[in-house]
Amino acid sequence: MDLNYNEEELAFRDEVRAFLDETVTPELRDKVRNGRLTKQDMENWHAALNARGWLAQNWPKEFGGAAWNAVQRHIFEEEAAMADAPRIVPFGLSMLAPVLMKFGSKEQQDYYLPRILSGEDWWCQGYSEPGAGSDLASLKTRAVREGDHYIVNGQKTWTTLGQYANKIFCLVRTDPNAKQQEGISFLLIDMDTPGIEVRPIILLDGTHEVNEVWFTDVKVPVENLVGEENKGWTYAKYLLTHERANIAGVGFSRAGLDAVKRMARAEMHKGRPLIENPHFAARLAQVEIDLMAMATTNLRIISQAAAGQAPGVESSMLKVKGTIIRQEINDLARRAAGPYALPFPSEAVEGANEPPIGPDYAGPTAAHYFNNRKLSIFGGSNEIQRNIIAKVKLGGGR
Amino acid sequence: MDLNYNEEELAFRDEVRAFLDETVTPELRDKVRNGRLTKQDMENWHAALNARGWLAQNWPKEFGGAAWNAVQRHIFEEEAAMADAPRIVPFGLSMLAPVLMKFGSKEQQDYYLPRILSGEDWWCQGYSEPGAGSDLASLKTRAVREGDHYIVNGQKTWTTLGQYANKIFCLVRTDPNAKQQEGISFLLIDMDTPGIEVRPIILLDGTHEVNEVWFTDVKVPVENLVGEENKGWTYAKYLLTHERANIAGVGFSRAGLDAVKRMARAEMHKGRPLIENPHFAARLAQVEIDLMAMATTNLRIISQAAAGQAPGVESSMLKVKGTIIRQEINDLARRAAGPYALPFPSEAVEGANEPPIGPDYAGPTAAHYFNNRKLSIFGGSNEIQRNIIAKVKLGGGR
Amino acid sequence: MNFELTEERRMLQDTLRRFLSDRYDTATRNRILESDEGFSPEIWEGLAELGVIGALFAEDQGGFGGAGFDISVVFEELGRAGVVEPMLDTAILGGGLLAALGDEAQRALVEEVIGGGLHLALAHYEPGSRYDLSRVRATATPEGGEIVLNGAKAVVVNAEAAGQLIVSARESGAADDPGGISLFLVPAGANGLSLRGYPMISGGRAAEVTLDEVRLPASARLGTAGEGFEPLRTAIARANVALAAETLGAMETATELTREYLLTRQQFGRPIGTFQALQHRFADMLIELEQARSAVINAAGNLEKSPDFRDMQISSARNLIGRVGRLIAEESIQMHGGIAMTQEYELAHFAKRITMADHRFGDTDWHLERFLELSAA
Amino acid sequence: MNFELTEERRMLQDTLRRFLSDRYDTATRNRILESDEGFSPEIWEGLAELGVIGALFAEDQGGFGGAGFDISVVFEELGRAGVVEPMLDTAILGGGLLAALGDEAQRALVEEVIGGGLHLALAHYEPGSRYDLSRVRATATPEGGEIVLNGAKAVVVNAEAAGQLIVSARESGAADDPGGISLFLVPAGANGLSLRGYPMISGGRAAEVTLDEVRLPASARLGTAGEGFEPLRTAIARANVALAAETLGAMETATELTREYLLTRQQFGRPIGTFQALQHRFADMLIELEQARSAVINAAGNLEKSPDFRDMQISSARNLIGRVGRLIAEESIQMHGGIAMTQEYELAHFAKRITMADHRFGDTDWHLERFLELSAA
Repeated sequence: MDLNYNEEELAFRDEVRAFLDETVTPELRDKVRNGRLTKQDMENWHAALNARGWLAQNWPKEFGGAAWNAVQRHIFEEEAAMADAPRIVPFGLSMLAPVLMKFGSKEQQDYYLPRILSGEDWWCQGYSEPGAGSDLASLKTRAVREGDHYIVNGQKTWTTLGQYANKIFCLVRTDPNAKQQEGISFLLIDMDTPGIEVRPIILLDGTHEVNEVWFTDVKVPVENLVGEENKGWTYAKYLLTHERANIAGVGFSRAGLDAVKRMARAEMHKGRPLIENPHFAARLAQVEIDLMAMATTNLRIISQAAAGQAPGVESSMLKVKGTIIRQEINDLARRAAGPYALPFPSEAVEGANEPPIGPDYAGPTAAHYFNNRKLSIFGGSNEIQRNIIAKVKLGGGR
Repeated sequence: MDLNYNEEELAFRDEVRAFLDETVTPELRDKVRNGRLTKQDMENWHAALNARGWLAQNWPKEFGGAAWNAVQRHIFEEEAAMADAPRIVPFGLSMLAPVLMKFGSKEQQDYYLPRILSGEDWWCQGYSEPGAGSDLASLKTRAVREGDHYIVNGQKTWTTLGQYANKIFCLVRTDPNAKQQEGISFLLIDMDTPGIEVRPIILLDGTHEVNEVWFTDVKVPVENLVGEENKGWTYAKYLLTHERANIAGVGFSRAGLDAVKRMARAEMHKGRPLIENPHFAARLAQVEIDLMAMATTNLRIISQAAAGQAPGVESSMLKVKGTIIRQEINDLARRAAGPYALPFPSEAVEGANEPPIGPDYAGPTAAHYFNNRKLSIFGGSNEIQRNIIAKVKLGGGR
Repeated sequence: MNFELTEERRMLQDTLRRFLSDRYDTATRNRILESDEGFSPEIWEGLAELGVIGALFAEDQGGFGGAGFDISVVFEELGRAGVVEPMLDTAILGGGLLAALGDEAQRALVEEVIGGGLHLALAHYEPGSRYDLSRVRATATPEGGEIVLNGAKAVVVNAEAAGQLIVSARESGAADDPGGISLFLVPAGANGLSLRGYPMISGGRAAEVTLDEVRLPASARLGTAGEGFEPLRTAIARANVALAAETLGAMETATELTREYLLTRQQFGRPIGTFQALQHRFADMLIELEQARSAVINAAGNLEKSPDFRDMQISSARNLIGRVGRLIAEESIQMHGGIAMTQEYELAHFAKRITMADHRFGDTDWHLERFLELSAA
Repeated sequence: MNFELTEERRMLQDTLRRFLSDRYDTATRNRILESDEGFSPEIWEGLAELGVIGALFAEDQGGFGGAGFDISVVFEELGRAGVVEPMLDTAILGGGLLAALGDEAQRALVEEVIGGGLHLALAHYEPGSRYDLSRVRATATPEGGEIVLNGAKAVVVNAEAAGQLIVSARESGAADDPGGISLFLVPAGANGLSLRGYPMISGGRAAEVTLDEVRLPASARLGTAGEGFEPLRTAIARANVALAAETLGAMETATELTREYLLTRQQFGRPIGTFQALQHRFADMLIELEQARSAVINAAGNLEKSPDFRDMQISSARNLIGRVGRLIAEESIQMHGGIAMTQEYELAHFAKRITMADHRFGDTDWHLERFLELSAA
């Protein structure tokens, strides 16, 4: 056993750090911290990574990917989070692309994959439906074959950044008489096809990051079907395993913990920095201790993955513990901000030329706290993860 | 609303305090604290209360009871716990007696009730069976009518203080073909009937407080049947509602909290009393705060009961919260004891003439901690209580 | 011992509950939340007409209540309905201080408050003071016959709507001394008084207040010079009871919304309320909700006791409600799933009210520490 | 980065697991628990023959291991089997100090330890010192060419079986000074040494040790006069890794017993493991068990780092394992129900081992505080 990175890994980390140092400007970092990235910011980040050859980290080289191993991906994710770099928008790169590579036609691969790299296409995800929740396979959006088109009707929801996307990959029901998980197909759809309407969902922190997407008699050419008709559930599940990369969010938690510490050093409580208050310090230390252990759990699983073992129930464990830790850090941040967690200034009040209300770190804390309640709900709720764990560990009989 | 006792209640409390002051000697108090009461101690306490007319607190006056209302009973229970008085052994007095008063024959009432008061009979409970657990109605002990006797075969378990008892009240199956909760009868049995064997169960803290009771062709006269044959489940449920008196255990928690504070004032941590350590103090304060609230919840329910409203799901809530609080206090006590929680001296090492190992308060803490894990298991586990709460609050549809 | 509400309070509760259930539905509240004022003058008028404001003042102050249980009854109802109108700031903090300390002229304003015609705000906490009640760096300096105020006040709730601000400033002593703090009545629009207003994340509005050579007549002083601390402490104690009760009410609604959702929402072919894991967690929510109810009773019922005992009970309640509030807000959201993440669905509002209550007058940890100080004494 | 055990350690693990699963069943353990010695000399001999003791010492000390991961592999297995034999006290504490500090004659004893022929005990903590490592009030006074020890030592585990006790005593400094503490090798039966032995609640035996004018030759001193603190700190660090790993092993068994019980125990006509509320709680146990495993890896893997960094990692692990241990011990008992309350069923033993580990070398809170001190530095 050796808990330390080897020389090669250390060298790679230094490369990553140098890149981040150069690319993540203080302005960009502040936007990330305050959750105020624009579409342009995200596109710029995408382009910068692409220019460096680091955009498609998990793609094989033949498709223009970096073909990093699990440890390299982990190092990048952790360093990027610690540097408050933007997240890479994953829908095309890490979710659709693996499906196309494995199940798509040569034509689909040749057409779509380069456009993902170049940023020409911004993909969004058409999985969830209202009323389906964690029961994804109960989806109702219908696609009926008419000649060389499918006619799609129905509604998707929780479509992240759908307002920026020009493409959507969708699960649709092509055989309404089949059992629930059969009769589903996987379609690629242009967002500017007539009959598609994107309606914003405003989240409880006032942000617009998810959408409803409505389909009314939307004509989709049959060549936009991925793989075989009615086999979409297989592709969907394959995609979901890729959704789970970086599920533990160790880097985000470390960055969050650092932010809380900065705040707690600045905030004064009874004439001493809040970080010296034993009650606050105790909660902070416990989550830091939990994170130290989870970081090692994460590395253990990553090193198994690097050795070719597929992570099983461990992903579910990391999801649950990772979200608990991140949400606890969000809670500590909100508390550290004190009364200045209350203001909810609009851009109008606190614009580019206006100073923030209270200390600059305080403003986003409550919004982040509320927004990140999603972590334990979306992407397979923590209840679903516990079901999976129990099924694997208790389901097998003796 | 008025959170304070009225004058009458205060006067009653003073009376109770005076009695306890006089009756609970320092030797008796130490035995209670260390969990070393003998059968004789329990009988003496019983006799002292009976002499004062305070033994059968919830019995109506016509049966020789004190006929206290809910507030009076609460005051006594709380004061007795705070004074480290022995508990009243409840099996005859508070469990069997109400059943006899409501469902027993005149002959049974006239014969058994005075013997309970006098202490001539020590009753134990034949409810639980191995394998039944929280599913009480699945009991298997059989009673077959033969002439003017029942022949009883089977096994009971978790029979508290059965080693001291000369009588046992039993749930037995008299109709094996009836549905689970039907076909059960309620029998009164002499412990010295041939065919009864009591086997000790040693608990994880080394104590002998519960037993298995085995029945092999035990002959029980039919006049020992309470009420009607096959109606025993009704009586059993009625008895269980009485088991729930003082379910919150506020007095025990207060006494336990005081004990932890005494310990934490004596124990030194880095040159200061442990009670000044902010981490320990924070946990102590939180459980004290929880207890302050639960004491009021308890009084609210008691005052509803005194006004004639039957407590419903509130008993289950008090059971769950009450046991969580008591167990947390046990945990704090164990921690306060530090390394001296480890010794597990037998009477031989630490006898009447030998000083204790370490501070006198430390010895029983770990044993109490382990023993009181039972609080959330016995008497309807906390899981069963949560089922009950959910059933009442979610079961009704809209 | 008696846990029954008096007839008068029960009537007040019923009337207020009916009014709010008629007039304060989700659509109305969402409109109010997005309004420029941050509250509804019509609703305010309605509350005044119902006597809700009067119930928060004693008879000799022109009201017909004012005790701990009057406050808890009113605020529990406001909390149940998710009301964002600044009752706490105008009536409890501002009105309470005016009624307790005012001379005859100042006390006349209380009548206006009760009638619904005047809003107030307490400008006391400062940037950097967090929740420390005695940390006042704003200064009050005599100049000629006048008093000149200088300083900055943080997150002054309802400042923009207030016709008068009650401003604390130091006449003597070091920055943390309880002694030397005075209170002044500063009319809106006074020279040198400037506000930078903003909405709050859980509804309502507040402002950063700057005092730059604000000149007041000596008659603007409220109560005795340098002795503002104890009255402030009492006002904050009453505000804590109000906030605790409001949070209790909001938790009741969050729990009830969750109950309804568990009964109606289907997943995997059955209502999610039939899943035992959720049932048990819901049972825990109900248990803790009863704990919170008892904590409010303890705080309200001891509001008229000696200051240290009173504040010990209050900190006990706020600590418990802080912990229970987090549980109930988070579990309610989690059991609802995605729908709870949307602005539109009303649970979001209640979760925010519950959570952000923890940022006024001391958070959960702050009250734990305060409890420790006061219970050790 | 590499999380694979070396071939040697994997073999050690396999051999030890097989030995214990053959030789240390519940009946055997219960017999040992009730024996007068509190451990089994036969088992001890078997462990020595297997090389388990040798694995805890470095090659230059006569062993073939001694690193953090050697300790964690051995103790995890001992914990899994609920072993009560005093490996921690004889080999890690006693043997570790002898090997680190001993002169040639003293180090010769290590060979005896490795061979299984000698037991040791560390008599360091004192009545009233709780877990404070530098609080030593026992004194060592030179008299003629001899050293005279006086004082009292608390809860000295394995004292009765030990052929030699390693006793800490102060040669200079105040009661809490790290400086001035020396270590001495005191043979069992020395004049003035008296033991009051007793069993411990989680198995094994300890004693209160009194030193009344115990006269030793100067050669009995272990290491440099007055400089015992840092070696003690290292020995306790190694003991903490051992204890953490042992607790991890015990938690694995408690979890596995619970898993089996959930699958087999029927209630209301079905296995209780089909009840979702228990499923989810069991899932949480598994998640936390993995956390504990990682904490042990962190502690063991950093055992050879600088003292402050090492101890920060160790306190992190002990704090986490204290919290997880409580969860797993309590949840295992609760999910089992009544059966877990009996002495006879083996879960009781594992629950006690897990819980009472919190009473050696600092409890959960103590390590939290220590982590805060060391991570702030």
